[in-house]
Amino acid sequence: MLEVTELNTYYGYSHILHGVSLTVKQGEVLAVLGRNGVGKTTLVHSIVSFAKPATGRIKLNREEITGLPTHQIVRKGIALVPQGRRVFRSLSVIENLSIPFPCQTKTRDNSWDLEKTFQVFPTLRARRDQRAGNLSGGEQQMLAMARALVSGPDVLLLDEPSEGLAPLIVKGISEVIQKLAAGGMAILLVEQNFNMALKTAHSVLVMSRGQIVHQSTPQDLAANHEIKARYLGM
Amino acid sequence: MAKTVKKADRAIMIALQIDNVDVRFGGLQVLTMCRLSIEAGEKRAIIGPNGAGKTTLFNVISGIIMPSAGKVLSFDQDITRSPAHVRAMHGLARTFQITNLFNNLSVLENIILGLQALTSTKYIFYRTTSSFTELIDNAVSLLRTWGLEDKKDRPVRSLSHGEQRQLEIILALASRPKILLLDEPTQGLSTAETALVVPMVRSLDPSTTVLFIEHDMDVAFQMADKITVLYYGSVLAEGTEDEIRGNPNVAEVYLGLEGDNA
Amino acid sequence: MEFWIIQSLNALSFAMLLFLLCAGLSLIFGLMNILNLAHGSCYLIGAYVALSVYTWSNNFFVGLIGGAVAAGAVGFVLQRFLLQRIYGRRLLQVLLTFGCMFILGDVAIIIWGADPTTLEKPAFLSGALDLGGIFFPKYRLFVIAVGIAIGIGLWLFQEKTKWGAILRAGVDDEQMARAVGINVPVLFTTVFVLGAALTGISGVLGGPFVGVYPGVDLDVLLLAVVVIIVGGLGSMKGAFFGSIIVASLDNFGKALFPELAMFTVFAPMAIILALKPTGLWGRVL
Amino acid sequence: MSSKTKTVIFLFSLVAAFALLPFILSTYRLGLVTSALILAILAMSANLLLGYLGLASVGQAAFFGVAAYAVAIFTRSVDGAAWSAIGMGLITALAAGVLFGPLAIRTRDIFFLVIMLAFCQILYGVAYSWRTITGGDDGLPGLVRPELIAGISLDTPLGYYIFVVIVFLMITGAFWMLVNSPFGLVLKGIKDSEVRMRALGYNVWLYKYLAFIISALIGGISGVLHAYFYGCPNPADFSLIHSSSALLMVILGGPGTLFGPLVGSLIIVFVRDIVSSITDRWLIVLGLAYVCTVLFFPDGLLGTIGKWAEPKISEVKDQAAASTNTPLEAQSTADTLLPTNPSE
Amino acid sequence: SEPVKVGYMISLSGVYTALGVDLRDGFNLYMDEIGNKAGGREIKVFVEDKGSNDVSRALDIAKKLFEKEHVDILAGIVGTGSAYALAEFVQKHKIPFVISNAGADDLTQRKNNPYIVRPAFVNSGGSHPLGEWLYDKGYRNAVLMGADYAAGYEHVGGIARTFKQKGGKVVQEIWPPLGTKDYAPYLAKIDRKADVVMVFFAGADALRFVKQYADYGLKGKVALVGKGYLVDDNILEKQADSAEGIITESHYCLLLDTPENDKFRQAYTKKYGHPPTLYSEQGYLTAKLIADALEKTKGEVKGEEFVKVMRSLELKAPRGLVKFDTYGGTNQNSYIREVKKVDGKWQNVPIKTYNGVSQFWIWSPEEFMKLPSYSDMKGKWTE
Ligand SMILES: Nc1ncnc2c1ncn2[C@@H]1O[C@H](COP(=O)(O)OP(=O)(O)OP(=O)(O)O)[C@@H](O)[C@H]1O
Ligand SMILES: Nc1ncnc2c1ncn2[C@@H]1O[C@H](COP(=O)(O)OP(=O)(O)OP(=O)(O)O)[C@@H](O)[C@H]1O
Ligand SMILES: [Mg+2]
Ligand SMILES: [Mg+2]
Repeated sequence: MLEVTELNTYYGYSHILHGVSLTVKQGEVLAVLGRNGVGKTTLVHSIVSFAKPATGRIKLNREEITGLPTHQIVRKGIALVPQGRRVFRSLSVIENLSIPFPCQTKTRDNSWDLEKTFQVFPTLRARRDQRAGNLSGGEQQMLAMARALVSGPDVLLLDEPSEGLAPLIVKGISEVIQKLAAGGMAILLVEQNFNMALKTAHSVLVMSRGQIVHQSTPQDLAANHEIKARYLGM
Repeated sequence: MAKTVKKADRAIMIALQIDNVDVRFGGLQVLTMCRLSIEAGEKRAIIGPNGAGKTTLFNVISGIIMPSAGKVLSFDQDITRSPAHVRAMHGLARTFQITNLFNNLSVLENIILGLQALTSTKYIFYRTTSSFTELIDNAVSLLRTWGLEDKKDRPVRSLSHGEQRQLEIILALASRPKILLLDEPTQGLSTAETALVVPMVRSLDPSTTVLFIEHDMDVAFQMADKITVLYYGSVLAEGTEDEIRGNPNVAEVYLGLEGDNA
Repeated sequence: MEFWIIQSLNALSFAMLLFLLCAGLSLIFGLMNILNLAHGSCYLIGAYVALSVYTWSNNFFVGLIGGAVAAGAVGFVLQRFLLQRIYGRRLLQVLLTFGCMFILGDVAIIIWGADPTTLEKPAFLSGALDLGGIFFPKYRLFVIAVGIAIGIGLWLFQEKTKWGAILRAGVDDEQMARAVGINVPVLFTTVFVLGAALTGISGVLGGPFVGVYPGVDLDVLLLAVVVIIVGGLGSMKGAFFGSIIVASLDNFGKALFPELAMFTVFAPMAIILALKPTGLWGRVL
Repeated sequence: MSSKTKTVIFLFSLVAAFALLPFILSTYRLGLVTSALILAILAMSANLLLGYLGLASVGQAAFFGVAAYAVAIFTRSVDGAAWSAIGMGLITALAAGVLFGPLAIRTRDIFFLVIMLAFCQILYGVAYSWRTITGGDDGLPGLVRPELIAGISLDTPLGYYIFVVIVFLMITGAFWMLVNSPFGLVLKGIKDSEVRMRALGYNVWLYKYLAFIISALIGGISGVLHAYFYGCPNPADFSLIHSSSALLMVILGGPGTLFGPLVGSLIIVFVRDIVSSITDRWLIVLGLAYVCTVLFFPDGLLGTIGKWAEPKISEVKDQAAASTNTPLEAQSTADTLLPTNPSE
Repeated sequence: SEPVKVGYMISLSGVYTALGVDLRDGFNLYMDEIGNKAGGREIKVFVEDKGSNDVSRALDIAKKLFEKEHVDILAGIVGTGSAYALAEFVQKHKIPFVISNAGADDLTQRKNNPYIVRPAFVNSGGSHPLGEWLYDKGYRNAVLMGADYAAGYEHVGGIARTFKQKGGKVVQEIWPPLGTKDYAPYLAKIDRKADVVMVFFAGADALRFVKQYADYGLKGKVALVGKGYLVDDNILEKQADSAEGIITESHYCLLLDTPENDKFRQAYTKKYGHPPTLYSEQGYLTAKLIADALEKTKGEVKGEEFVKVMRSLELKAPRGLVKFDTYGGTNQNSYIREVKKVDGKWQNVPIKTYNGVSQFWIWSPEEFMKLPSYSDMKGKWTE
């Protein structure tokens, strides 16, 4: 569903991504792990065109989307939960959820509505009319996820969604992700929380210095102490 | 699982006491009759679901929010109404959940601001900062301790997320506080970087009182002597690691049913 | 009694005039966080063009449309080619729009000359209406009505439609707004043009009242800024009630304490700001 | 520090340039430089607030005008006391700062801008309507430059130029010291994050207040010089155009730089002079100058030149700033009208 | 030989722009007529924008003209603040100073200056005959109303003084600030006992005031009279109906039927495509005064001497015969005019002429200057 080939991205003169390729299939959760600053966020940003890749191609449902402006990419069926939440601070919770542009996806029935969202995140219902900027850190994270879901995307990009969340909620989110995948969504999950990633993903990538250095099933990674020590500092 | 050297010969002093504090935002009651008492030198973790009021509690303690009822005492002194900077002068320092540094200043300048906060140099306007060699040396050596010396002239905004989180903590430590509040110190740090924070806190002067919020249970249990669980603005449970792990309420509202820490 | 009725009506009509003058500024500021100092220039250009069109067509309402279109066009150029390059940099926006005010003011002098002038009100609105012994100019009643109508319309637009939220989202985090599928540049240009056109309309409606002359741009800008500051930035409600407060203080101040006339606008504003540093109905920015 | 040696070298060449100017410039041009220097001092007072506290003031003329009037009024009522008249001017400016400060520093960004504007307008009103003291719209013409030290008259263009240069250099020196002192560092810290400063133990209010008063004093010095230069304080000294031009000079030169205000004021004064003799519609050219500054030198002339000097680092910095979580956050010194403090 | 250099400083930006443009055009018209030559010397004119209210800028420009261009004569000036400041400047540097517009009384009265000559008007000068005329027309109870600054006090005060002297009464004084946008609160206050409102407003203020006066139904109920600026020729067309019947006094009148005025009007209209205003005429006369004086001195300009020569001239101006007193002020005609429709166009039609009116009216200069100044009289007229 999402296909990234040979991506090279620069910030000014620094070469961040070195030929990254990956594929996320329908119904699959692909986790990306790696230490701080290896380029995980940059990868996500390159996909949604926040950062412009110098070379490489990105395809969504076999359609080339490389270089399109962000809002068009998003409307074609990608949603982003960014690192650091980035909810619209001055808007109320309900407003945050009302503005995303519905994705024009043809692949499956993925209609989301507020009701469904509130079922997953009941706290948000209680905070409906509160200014998002005044939400607690964790509530903001939930809102960021909810905001991504309401547009009904084919592909969901999650950049450290468990950051700052209580264990119970992390667990909840992990379940939600699995459910979404089961419903046919393709999910790219960037995580620091090793356990959560392993539990959630079907397949795991490890990044180091802008390159993919390891790809395997979660179980294999869990058993691979060399990779864990070398690239994840565990 | 005692992790500190016991200071049995020291008379027990209460570093921080929260007395029935209420905070409300409009119609929303965020803290309700919240009580907490922390001994000097104690390392205390605050955990609790998102939105429980942990950060708000920190804001009350550090003077950023005034409670609508209740009292905050520090070493028997009532500081409920003192402005933030006065509390800091009393030896209270904090970090922020969302990184809050001086982005356009260099790393060194950030530290200097932390160091001189409690000295009288901060009002001097007839000498250049760079002429205070002792101050600079202190700042540099502090950075050296934390392995950031080579970044000292970089503007803070060019540091990586992890380094900024580290600086956030160093800044709070610079003034040698008696009471240190850390709001999710490891949030956003990778496993490797998190591993640096725990010893850093444990190696503080044992008389420093540390109060921290944490969602990573491994970290919380490693760093804390005692843990308080906040739930909907009041204290749900308080105790040692084993007591908390064994508490079914905590397991239900916070840890999740198995209560494991993987 | 008659004194109070007349003065209240005066205050109300001046209030609605102020509201018309500041609505465009408030819209652009409230939704896009841009302080458009060329606001007065939109007024000026709108009024002058309307005057030319009106003279040519002999129809007030055709003039009105002409003024709105012209001011909107100014807004388009300003936003699309200049402001968009310095997105989010407040101080630069101030400098840039201030510079544009100089340029447009002088261009207007070149085109329309420097004589003070005014728009003729449509015939059916001239003269006074007899309200049970009290004579009150019809045009002022018209301005009151239009002001209230525009106020309600804008309030609905900003608070009750998704538009307001979308715009504020774009202001909060432009990049994220794009990431939820909003075409931010087009959106911003549209709103800016709308705000400018609204200001142009105010130039046409206010024209018979305030007049058009070199320097009116700065006069209008100052009044509008005072009003939206008193009312609180970014809220239509603030702009509306701010207008009423400023106009009432000004009107009754001048009527009752004429020696203080120079201070009836700015002194209350300073006091209000000192008491409530974000204005009366201000959104926390 | 290399930037320090650079500053010192620059300062020396500046002094040398000032010493040379009287030999190469005509009396008229020298007068222009004098008035640019006076405006530069006013711009410096705005720069202290803008460049180091992030507060944009379009009301610096309040202190400027108040001092100018005080000098003239004092000179009229008590004669032959030049030093005390100057002292009176400065005290009045200081008093205005002390008085307005508590009100003004409660507000921030755009509100600060406007409350300062309001002060200015109120003083304009006072100057305009209190005829018996201020001369109303005609102002107080007839202020003659004093003989400050026996035998040295300031009444010649050269004499006054030298006097202004000396004052300017003294203030520049003091300003440099101030912004490089611990006090100055605190101001920069406040500009970046007020909440953090408070949490660290700084009395933010007090610092802002002190900075405001210092800025008032510097504005007052400029006002005194202005009063003697033209000899005629008048309500236009409080005008919006006047105060905003001080702000514009700062932005033009580069906020938060030591010599930005000087560069800005020299440019504006000379551009205005040259263009206004070429065309009547010189405001168009001035406006274009603003627009071009914004488009091509967004960090002010000095700021932008500083960037050219070190292109690589700046590019990285820019990118880093652009990628932070708050893209609206100030990306450079020129944007700090709205310091976005994540005040949780 | 070297040309005579004249610095002509007028307002081409800010609120006085309209005046400045007309002053310039009138001045240039005369210079064209004489081919920029007089007294055997070429005249070189430096036209500079001095801004509108900014005294410092005016001084900057004066310095520029004097120090850089080395002008022999300074002329122009719209606002009185600049004029006072420049009065000191010209005295210090001994330059003849021809004021084309600024009308403050004291420039040629209490603060007169041997370098000044003012071929324009004195604020209160033309007001004096108007006050008498109004009393003679049967008005008895007056409301004074004017922009709240020195010019307002002088223009209106002049009318009030002679009106009161004859036996009229002032029942109310109202002084709205300059640039008032909405006169409604003041209009609503006008004492209905009054039979006449004596006003001074100019420019955009006048435009607004006259329209709002009519809007509030006062037109035709309480007579509106004032100084000519109220219904200046450049705004009268816009005021249209609302100005009907307004009586004003001015030192110039477009409709004057004299050979000088006909010639001037025709030449001006031909050159600029629209009829002149009183400012155009003032600019024209400024140029004529300088040129005639040069003729007389054979092109020699020597500070105070030259001013003396200018003051001694009798000029046949479009506005009528203009002479000067020893203070540099004018003796000139004063026209009472009424707004009427002539050939489908609104015009100020002269209805009465006072010849050779002195700025001191019936008083001797000493007597007059001993009377309280009009600025001091503000607020005391009802006593
Ligand atoms: N805008 C930028 N300009 C320059 N360098 C940048 C920029 N953004 C990121 N970098 C650098 O690029 C590298 C990769 O950054 P990225 O944000 O992708 O890391 P990450 O893997 O997401 O790390 P984390 O786990 O801390 O979020 C880092 O070294 C960072 O310093
Ligand atoms: N200024 C405010 N206005 C209104 N509500 C607020 C404000 N600040 C916080 N809240 C609400 O108060 C509650 C407690 O917030 P707080 O930030 O203390 O939570 P927290 O325990 O730190 O949560 P987290 O672990 O997610 O950071 C939240 O529900 C939040 O939405
Ligand atoms: Mg990242
Ligand atoms: Mg929190």
